Amino acid sequence: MNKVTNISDAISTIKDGQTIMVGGFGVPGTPFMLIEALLQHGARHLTLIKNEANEPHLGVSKLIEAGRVDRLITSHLGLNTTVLGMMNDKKIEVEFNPQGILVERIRCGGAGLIGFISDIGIDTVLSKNKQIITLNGQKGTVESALRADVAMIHAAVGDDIGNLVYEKSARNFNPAMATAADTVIAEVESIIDTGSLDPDAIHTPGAFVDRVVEIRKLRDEYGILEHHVFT
Amino acid sequence: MNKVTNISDAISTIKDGQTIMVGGFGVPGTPFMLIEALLQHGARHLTLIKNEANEPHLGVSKLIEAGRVDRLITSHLGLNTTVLGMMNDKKIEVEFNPQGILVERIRCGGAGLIGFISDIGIDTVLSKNKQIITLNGQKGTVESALRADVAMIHAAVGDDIGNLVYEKSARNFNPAMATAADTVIAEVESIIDTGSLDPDAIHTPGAFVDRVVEIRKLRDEYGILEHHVFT
Amino acid sequence: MSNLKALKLTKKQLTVSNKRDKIARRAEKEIIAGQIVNLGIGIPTLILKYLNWEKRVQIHSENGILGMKSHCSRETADRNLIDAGGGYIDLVAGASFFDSSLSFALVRGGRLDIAFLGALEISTRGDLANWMIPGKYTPGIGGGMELAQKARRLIITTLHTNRRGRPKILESCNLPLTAKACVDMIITELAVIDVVDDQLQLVEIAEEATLEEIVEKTDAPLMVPDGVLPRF
Amino acid sequence: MSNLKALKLTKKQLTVSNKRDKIARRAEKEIIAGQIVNLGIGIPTLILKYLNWEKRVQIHSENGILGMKSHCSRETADRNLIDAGGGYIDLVAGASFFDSSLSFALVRGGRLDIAFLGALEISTRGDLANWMIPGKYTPGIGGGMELAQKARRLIITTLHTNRRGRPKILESCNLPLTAKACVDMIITELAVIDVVDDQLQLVEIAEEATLEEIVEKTDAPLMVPDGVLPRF
Repeated sequence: MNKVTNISDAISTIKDGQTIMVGGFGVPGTPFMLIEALLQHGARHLTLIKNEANEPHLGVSKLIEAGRVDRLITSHLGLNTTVLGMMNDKKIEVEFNPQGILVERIRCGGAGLIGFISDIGIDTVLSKNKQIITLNGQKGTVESALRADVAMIHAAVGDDIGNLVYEKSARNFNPAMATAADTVIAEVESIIDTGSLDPDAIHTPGAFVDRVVEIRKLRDEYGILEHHVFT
Repeated sequence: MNKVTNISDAISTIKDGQTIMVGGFGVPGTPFMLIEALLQHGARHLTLIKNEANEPHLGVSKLIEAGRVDRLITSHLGLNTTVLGMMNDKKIEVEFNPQGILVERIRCGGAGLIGFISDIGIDTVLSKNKQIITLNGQKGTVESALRADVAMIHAAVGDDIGNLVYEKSARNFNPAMATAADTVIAEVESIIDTGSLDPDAIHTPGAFVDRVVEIRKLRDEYGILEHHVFT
Repeated sequence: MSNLKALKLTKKQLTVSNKRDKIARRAEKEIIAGQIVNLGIGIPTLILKYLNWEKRVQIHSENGILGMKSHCSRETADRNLIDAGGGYIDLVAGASFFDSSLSFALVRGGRLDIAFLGALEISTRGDLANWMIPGKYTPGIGGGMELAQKARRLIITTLHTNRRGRPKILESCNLPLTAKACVDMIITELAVIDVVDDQLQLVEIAEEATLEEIVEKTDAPLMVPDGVLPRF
Repeated sequence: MSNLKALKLTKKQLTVSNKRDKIARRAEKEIIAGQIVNLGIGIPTLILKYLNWEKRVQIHSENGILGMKSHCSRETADRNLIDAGGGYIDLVAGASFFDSSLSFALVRGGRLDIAFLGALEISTRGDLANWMIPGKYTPGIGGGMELAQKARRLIITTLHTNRRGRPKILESCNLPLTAKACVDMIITELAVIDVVDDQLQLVEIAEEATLEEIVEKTDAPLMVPDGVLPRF
């Protein structure tokens, strides 16, 4: 059951109108190669689930700028004035979630649950239009699970049965998304022999991953963003 | 902020009537040394949360047999006829949860959430007396978060700020419980220099752990159970 | 858990043992290459004995293991490495460990391809009862409810009748359910039965069995297709 | 995020920079040895500059880091290692990485001892508004709502007035709230103010400030204790 495939096969099944989760928090953990392939592939009317929209002309922002995304479920767009502008111009529908609620909704979908109850935002505008219930005297909003047709994630190392290890702050949303989609596609910086990863140190067990693509050469996008060097 | 302490100090704050979570699934991951210390310490009327009750005269079964536990929240007691007998004789109150729901309730408490919604057991006797709600057309029971006053957990390796690494199937309930108690006490087989654990391979970050106790010599209970050798 | 009991039986009653082995051997053929499989205690665990590892199957254990291989000997037993039934195990290459929470996320999230479980009772529409006999046997559900309800395919491997010789396959279950309409296939020492559209469909007959015997020992309507059924 | 902007300001307006540094320096004193601390963008991140590392504090970043040390130079920047604000960072010994889900479990579960955040508005009873200006600035909430609502102690580090010179501390907030009654302390370039029992209590006055100035620039009732207040 070798899950390693080439990039065009990996994303060939993505269809117009699907919901796609994309890993990453800023540059680390963003699967730029898969995003680029999706841009070439041409699928439209997508719903995208990602922590943020990267920055203008980078990562998922390219998909959004190309008009491929109808709806974005995200946490914040503070670094992407382009997408914020498109949102204000109603060229894209944006649903904002508190960051921890966003990842928890994804995890909830991945864990085969229907939803969860949280008091985050209970006293704010975010609780509007949400079902509110009381449990053991605590009042909370009902948050629904999020799942996607496809998750595109990035890992440092993988093997041919889909075991994944993430590196440093590139882990972020990737492990939760790896559990929460019907088809999970992982790009990895290197593929190593199955059995050579420490079983205690594997972050995502292979059962969750459907396709593994090796990044032969890291695009420039994976590199350091000079404007984020603060000292 | 050195969290390493001796065993009697570690458990000295435990009081009658408290709720204690105990890690482990069978022998692996069960904190036998902390359990033994709690037995010596003498706290009574405890509520215990543990996957199972170990086996007769082993682990938490000792606490239960000594009459220290009023209530047990667990998943199954198939290997402990002694505790099953006490349950049938109404010497202890037992609340059974599906195993995955039990750990999810613990994780939910650890994640600062109020509860979650699941369809597990929806068509069974387990859904009796549970609040049922419908979300996006899916019907589920509302499961409440579980937290404890104290979690007693076992890890293979730890450092002085409480970072923990578990080994093999001894991980089980320990990471979830490490997040879900007001005071988290970890016994570890060895303490290593802070900074020598791989930051990508730490299972429980030190922020969750309050006290670390080193096991100087593994008691016999940690060893192989001959009657579980099946070949 | 009842593995131990099973082993004691092995020594005493060879006939039952042969039946159990026959069921396990047949059950193994349901596993497709690359699948993620969970084996309950009892007959399901026996499948390991017959597993063709060329299929690169990954065996899941609820206590946080993917890639268990088999029960191991005293010499190779690791105090930190047991399966959900309590037995010491060894691993295949590519195995991974995780916590109980992720372990059940895998099950409920739809990543478990097949669960093989035992049964006390199975109904025509695929209801399963396998966890309690009120007033007699109430050890708790463990992970069985989630396996039954959420595995993509649930195959029951069981002796056709219970210890008192009474049918386990019934028009409807009398015992408290593990899950409703969850069973996809039943494999016994006598027959292989599919659960399709709330009906039981006989698909294979054991070499040692007759159709009459199967019908007699099944307390539920059984659809029998025309023509000769395959033997196993 | 606005770190970048902050740095540009540094070069242009030294006065504001001095104020910000003063706030950060004072804020650092609130941190107790061994605490788990989250620093929002802007002034809160400046605290790193003044942090006494003998306290063995562990800095949490929402994107899954415990043990960040400081922003680092181009030479030591690692493409896989940024904080939640996007800046490249280095680590203290004992740092750990985890996923976003565990990162917010830490925050919501009560393991975050202090969060330092900025503010647009703060009310008498400790309400905080810091994430949106309807129609003008709606970039989404990020992790701020959970930090504000769930940190064991929330300290606001902010300039006393906004860019138009108007008070940020108000009787009640006009902007959409981040969280209700969440603020424990406010540190500005002019004053240190505790929020106690739905009241604002002045506890320290900046060396450069007068009580009159503070009262004038605060649009909410301020409890001033008898006697001489400490200066900072």
